[in-house]
Amino acid sequence: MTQVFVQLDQIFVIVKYWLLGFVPAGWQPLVSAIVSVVTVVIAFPALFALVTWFERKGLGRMQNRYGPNRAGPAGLFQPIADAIKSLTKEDIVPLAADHVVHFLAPVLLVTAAFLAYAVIPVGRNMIVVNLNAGVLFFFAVGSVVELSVFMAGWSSRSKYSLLGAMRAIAQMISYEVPLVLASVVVIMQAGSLSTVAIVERQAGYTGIWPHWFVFTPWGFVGFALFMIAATAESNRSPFDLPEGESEIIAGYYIEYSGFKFALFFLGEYLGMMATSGMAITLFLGGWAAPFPFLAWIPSYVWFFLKLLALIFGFIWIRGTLPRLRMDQLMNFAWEFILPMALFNMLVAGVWHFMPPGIPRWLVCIAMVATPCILLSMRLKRKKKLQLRTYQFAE
Amino acid sequence: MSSLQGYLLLSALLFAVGLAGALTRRNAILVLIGIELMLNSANLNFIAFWRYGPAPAALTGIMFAIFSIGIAAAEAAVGLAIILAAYRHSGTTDLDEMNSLKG
Amino acid sequence: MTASFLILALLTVAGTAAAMGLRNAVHCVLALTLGFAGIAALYLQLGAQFVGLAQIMVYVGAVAILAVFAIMMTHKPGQAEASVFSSHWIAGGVVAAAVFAVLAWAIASSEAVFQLLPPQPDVTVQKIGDALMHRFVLPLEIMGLLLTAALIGAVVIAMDRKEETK
Amino acid sequence: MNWIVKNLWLIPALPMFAAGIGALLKQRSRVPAACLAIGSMVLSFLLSLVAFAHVLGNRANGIESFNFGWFQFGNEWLKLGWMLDPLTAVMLLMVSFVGLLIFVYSVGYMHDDENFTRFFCFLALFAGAMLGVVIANSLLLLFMCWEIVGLTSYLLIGFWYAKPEAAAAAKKAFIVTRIGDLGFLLGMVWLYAQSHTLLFYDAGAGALESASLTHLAARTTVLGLSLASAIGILIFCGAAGKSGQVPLHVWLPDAMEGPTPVSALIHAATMVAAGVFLIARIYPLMAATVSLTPTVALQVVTWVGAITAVFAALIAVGQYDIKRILAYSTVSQLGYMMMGLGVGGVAVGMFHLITHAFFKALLFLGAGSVIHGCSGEQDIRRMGGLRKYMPITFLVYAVGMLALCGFPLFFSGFWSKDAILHAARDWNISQAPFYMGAFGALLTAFYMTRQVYYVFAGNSRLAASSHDDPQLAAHFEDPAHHVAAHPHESPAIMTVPLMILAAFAMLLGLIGTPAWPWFQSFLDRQQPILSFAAFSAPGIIPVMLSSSTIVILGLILGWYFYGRKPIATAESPDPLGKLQPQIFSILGHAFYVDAFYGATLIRLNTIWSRVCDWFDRFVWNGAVQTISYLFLGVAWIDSSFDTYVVNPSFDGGCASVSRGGRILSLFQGGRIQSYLRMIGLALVALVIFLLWGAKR
Repeated sequence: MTQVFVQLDQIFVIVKYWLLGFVPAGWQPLVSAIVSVVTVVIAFPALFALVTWFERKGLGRMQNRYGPNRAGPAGLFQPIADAIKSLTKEDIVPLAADHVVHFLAPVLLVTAAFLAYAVIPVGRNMIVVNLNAGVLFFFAVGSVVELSVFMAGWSSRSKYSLLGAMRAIAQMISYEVPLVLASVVVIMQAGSLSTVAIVERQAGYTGIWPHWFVFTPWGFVGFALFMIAATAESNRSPFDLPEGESEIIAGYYIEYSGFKFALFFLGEYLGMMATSGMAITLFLGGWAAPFPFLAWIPSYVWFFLKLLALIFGFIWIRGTLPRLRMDQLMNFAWEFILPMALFNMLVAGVWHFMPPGIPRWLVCIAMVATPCILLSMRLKRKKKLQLRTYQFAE
Repeated sequence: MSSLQGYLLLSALLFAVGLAGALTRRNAILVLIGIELMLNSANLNFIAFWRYGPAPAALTGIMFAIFSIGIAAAEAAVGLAIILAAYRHSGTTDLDEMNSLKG
Repeated sequence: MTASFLILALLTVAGTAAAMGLRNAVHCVLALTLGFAGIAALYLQLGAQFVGLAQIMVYVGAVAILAVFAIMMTHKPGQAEASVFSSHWIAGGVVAAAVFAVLAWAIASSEAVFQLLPPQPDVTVQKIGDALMHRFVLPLEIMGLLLTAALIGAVVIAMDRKEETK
Repeated sequence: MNWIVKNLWLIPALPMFAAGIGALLKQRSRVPAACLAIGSMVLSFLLSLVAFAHVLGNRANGIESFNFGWFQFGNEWLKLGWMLDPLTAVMLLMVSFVGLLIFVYSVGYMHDDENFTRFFCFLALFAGAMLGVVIANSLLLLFMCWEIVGLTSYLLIGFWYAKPEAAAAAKKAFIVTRIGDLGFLLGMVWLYAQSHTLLFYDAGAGALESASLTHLAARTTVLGLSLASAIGILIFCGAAGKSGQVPLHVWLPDAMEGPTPVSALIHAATMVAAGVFLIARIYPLMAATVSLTPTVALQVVTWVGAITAVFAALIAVGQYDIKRILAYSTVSQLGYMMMGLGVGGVAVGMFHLITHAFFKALLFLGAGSVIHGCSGEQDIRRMGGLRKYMPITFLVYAVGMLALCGFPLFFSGFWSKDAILHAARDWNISQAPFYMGAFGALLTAFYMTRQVYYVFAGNSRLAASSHDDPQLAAHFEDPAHHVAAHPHESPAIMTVPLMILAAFAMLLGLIGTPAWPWFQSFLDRQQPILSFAAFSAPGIIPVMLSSSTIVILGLILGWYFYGRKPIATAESPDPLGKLQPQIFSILGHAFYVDAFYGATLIRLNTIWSRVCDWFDRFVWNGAVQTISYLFLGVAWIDSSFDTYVVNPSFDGGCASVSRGGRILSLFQGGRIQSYLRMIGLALVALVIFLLWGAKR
């Protein structure tokens, strides 16, 4: 019986090796790499299509409308229709635009987004390449996104897009630091940068309670900070100033149309999903089942369930919260999230060196709670607003 | 021609390119970038020697590379800040016009 | 002298050369990122994974963006640049070429280059961390100090002192 | 060794520590300062009690001392130390107790002053230094504390440095006492040269112990003096300076410019007593002789004391400032003490010192209370009738006055003065000191009566007083003091110490009566024996009778001149002055001693400086001028050589150098890239050089 479940769990791996059986030995590494990449490149866009529909439906429900409901059952084919539309649309490039860069920007974005999936374990033994600096790789690739955003904004020679790009870069740089710092705590505990190792570190249960990092004080705070920073990284509401429709029409990809626009869209959602996947890997035990008695369900199922849950969280937030102002955004990043992340590292150290037991919990919770309260009080103070100037956008 | 020599030659070439940039460009920022490039070629040398050196397990080359990357980052930050200040002062980043220290 | 090395080398040299040669400063920076990425790839090929990824993070993620910002801030829309090259560019190019020639000669004529390739050492992040924390802890601390100082210094230098200029 | 002996240093250390803390306090923190000083003083007083009890408990064993090496030079250790003997114990008790009372009193007296904190800091330091003087077992340590006492007295007298008189008085006190201390220092050095130690008692090796004393007494030096006497006289100069003996008494009356508690502390209890104490401390040295006749040193002390006693008393008759009168009376009393030391030994002098300390402190504090009540008025002609306004002050003041006059039987002054007179009568050199002392006693009674009548009797003349002394008045911020419609009694914190002192001034005499000479025997470490037969000893009764008659005569004279008809107005001349104007004016100007000093010493000084100035101007300056002209000539030759020989060549060199610099400066193009090019070329050159180096 369990044999079946194991088979079910490893089915993709088995299939892959069965395919590899057909190719000569010399080519196997290359082919296996190609196979994995292709899988990723097919699976996640499909998920992207699903997610767009999901988001529009969810938002519709939250805003008390139907959302897509024409194409297919409950508008389920809406994404396909959109894809066809954007493929068949005319691809307009502004005359003054810098054609090469204008073309390269979305490509680079999507490439980077896809690269990020290389180190995310979507299931037991299901990872494209298990680098022993995987997390670092993830962030390194993530930092490329900023460049592509800049290219998009700068190359299309439009004030709006330049403004959007500058906003986006400023915001991304500001939030990349806490993103990394928040994941550093996990690395401290797991003692490795390899995502697989991190996931294995979180395996096992006490009773029915999984050993996920999110269930520790520092882990919880880290998770919260990570998710906030991730929201900002992927330019989603409430941090969607760079593409705030009401302010600068669509931000850095205002001058894009047709397929390139779709690529940007794709890239953005891929980025969001990738960060969610990284969050799952770091804090939510990766592909592990939440309860031991549910372990028979295949690992990848768990992974994607968690992924969808997080994405639903994103959607929910987007549907709920209003957009921040630029200075609020920056203050939030530098005055709350960053110090909290640093404190959190301290707490993780304390947790590591204290003997297990109730006191450890109490001490760490206290150490997390006090700075949080103090900083939030500090943030709540009324600030006098002055004229905002963007020197770099003149 | 061993592969180490290849790496060394490559780094020499990068160094030369960076130097050329630093020597010929007008824009101070690009001069700074050229200097960054020279630093990178040095790093490449470190890594190459570490890899092909007698004791790779000592990680010395890696350490050197890491530290010099950090220093390069600091240098870039300060350098660009200085360029900004100079620009604010003299309204240009053209090195040919920045010769107020002429003896 | 593997094919991958040649490809990467070509990529890198092309990127850097473009970075040093193109007219448009922003293009230069973009090309430079290509060069940096190539160097990072070379690091990876040499088995220095950590350094390679750090290279991408620092240079592509930080330095390039910084340079772009600087260019944006110092860029005057009106002025049409006469020439991107300085007045003595020929002399500079000659000097650079001479430097390369000399270095190449040195490399070619040196007997000290090791022919054999020692076995690939597995440099886990763990090892690097241990080395940083034990053998190289003092340099690490100094580095942290330096970076902090550089951060503050950069902010102070670049800060626009309006009230003074007024 | 006993605990108290080992830790005797605590007694002076505590007030000094309090002073140190008080120096750090802020000006506003008045209460802590006062609490600190008084608390430390209380502790010192308790410790002194312990020490006294210890000495009282075992008077059999000898002097207990604790010595330690301070530093080493050559192979000699300079040793310091403290000691505990009856003399120390008594002085400790007296100083700490009177000091404590004065501290408490000054809380009330100074409560308006904005420098309250500083005042208590100084007071504490003063008391600590004084206690240090008392416990010192080494002449050096004694000298150090002695100098600290001098410094603090300077600070305290000049406490109201805004007043020019105060500043001048402080300077005067400091300088005059320095003159005396010079002798002290010389004597100390000489003593060290002779007996290789400055410790008094050091288990047989001390300077005041038989070994060195015999040595010192045997050797004779200039004008036939024995070493002991010579050194003793030198040290006595210091003592004379501190306790204002003629001719160094001039600073003491001026010191009245300081706040009244300071006057009390300086004149009654401590500072002036220091001189007497010093003589008592080194009495063995003074008295060391091979023959039976008293030593020259003691004779000097006696004569100086006697002269001072009469001289100062005469001056006191002619004074109008209430505090000056007391000051001069202090001087004369100190003369008595010195005389007592000279003729009768330690016990006699010390006994008068102790009693005098109490009643003179009482008088000064009473005077302070009067001044306070009259809001800063010090001229007795402007007072009067205060009996009605401040009865307590009047009563205690009367007690003090009677004690000072030595009114028979019930007042301490009587017994102590009587002891001195008795000793003086038995002196086998001459009888003159006895008669002088008697005359002094008469004068004392007279001028005290005069003062009391002036101040307390009659009706108030204060209304006529417009504050012609604004500086002094300025030191009472409280506006209530400025509108001095009629004087008022002082607060309890000032009167209570007065009453305590008054009680002591009366009772203290009883421990020194001939019948029960407890004090003397305590100092001599014998059991006192109570025998009224002592009165029948020859010479006791006559002396007592004679002195009492003298005192009463003085009182009557005082009443005759001042009591019969009260003084009408502030401007009405002094009755005695009406009688003998010129003599009285001489007295009023204190025998023109200050003027005399001004005419002689200071004039001499100015003349001498003029001479030096002239010498400078013409002799030295001329020499210097000629030399300088010489050099000018040389310099001229030199310069011509420079201009015509050196410069051209040098200029040529410079020109060529600067030309070269101009050429070089072409490389200094101010362009980074050119520098960078240079660096690149240098790199090329370097590598080529290295490679060729490697080739061969």
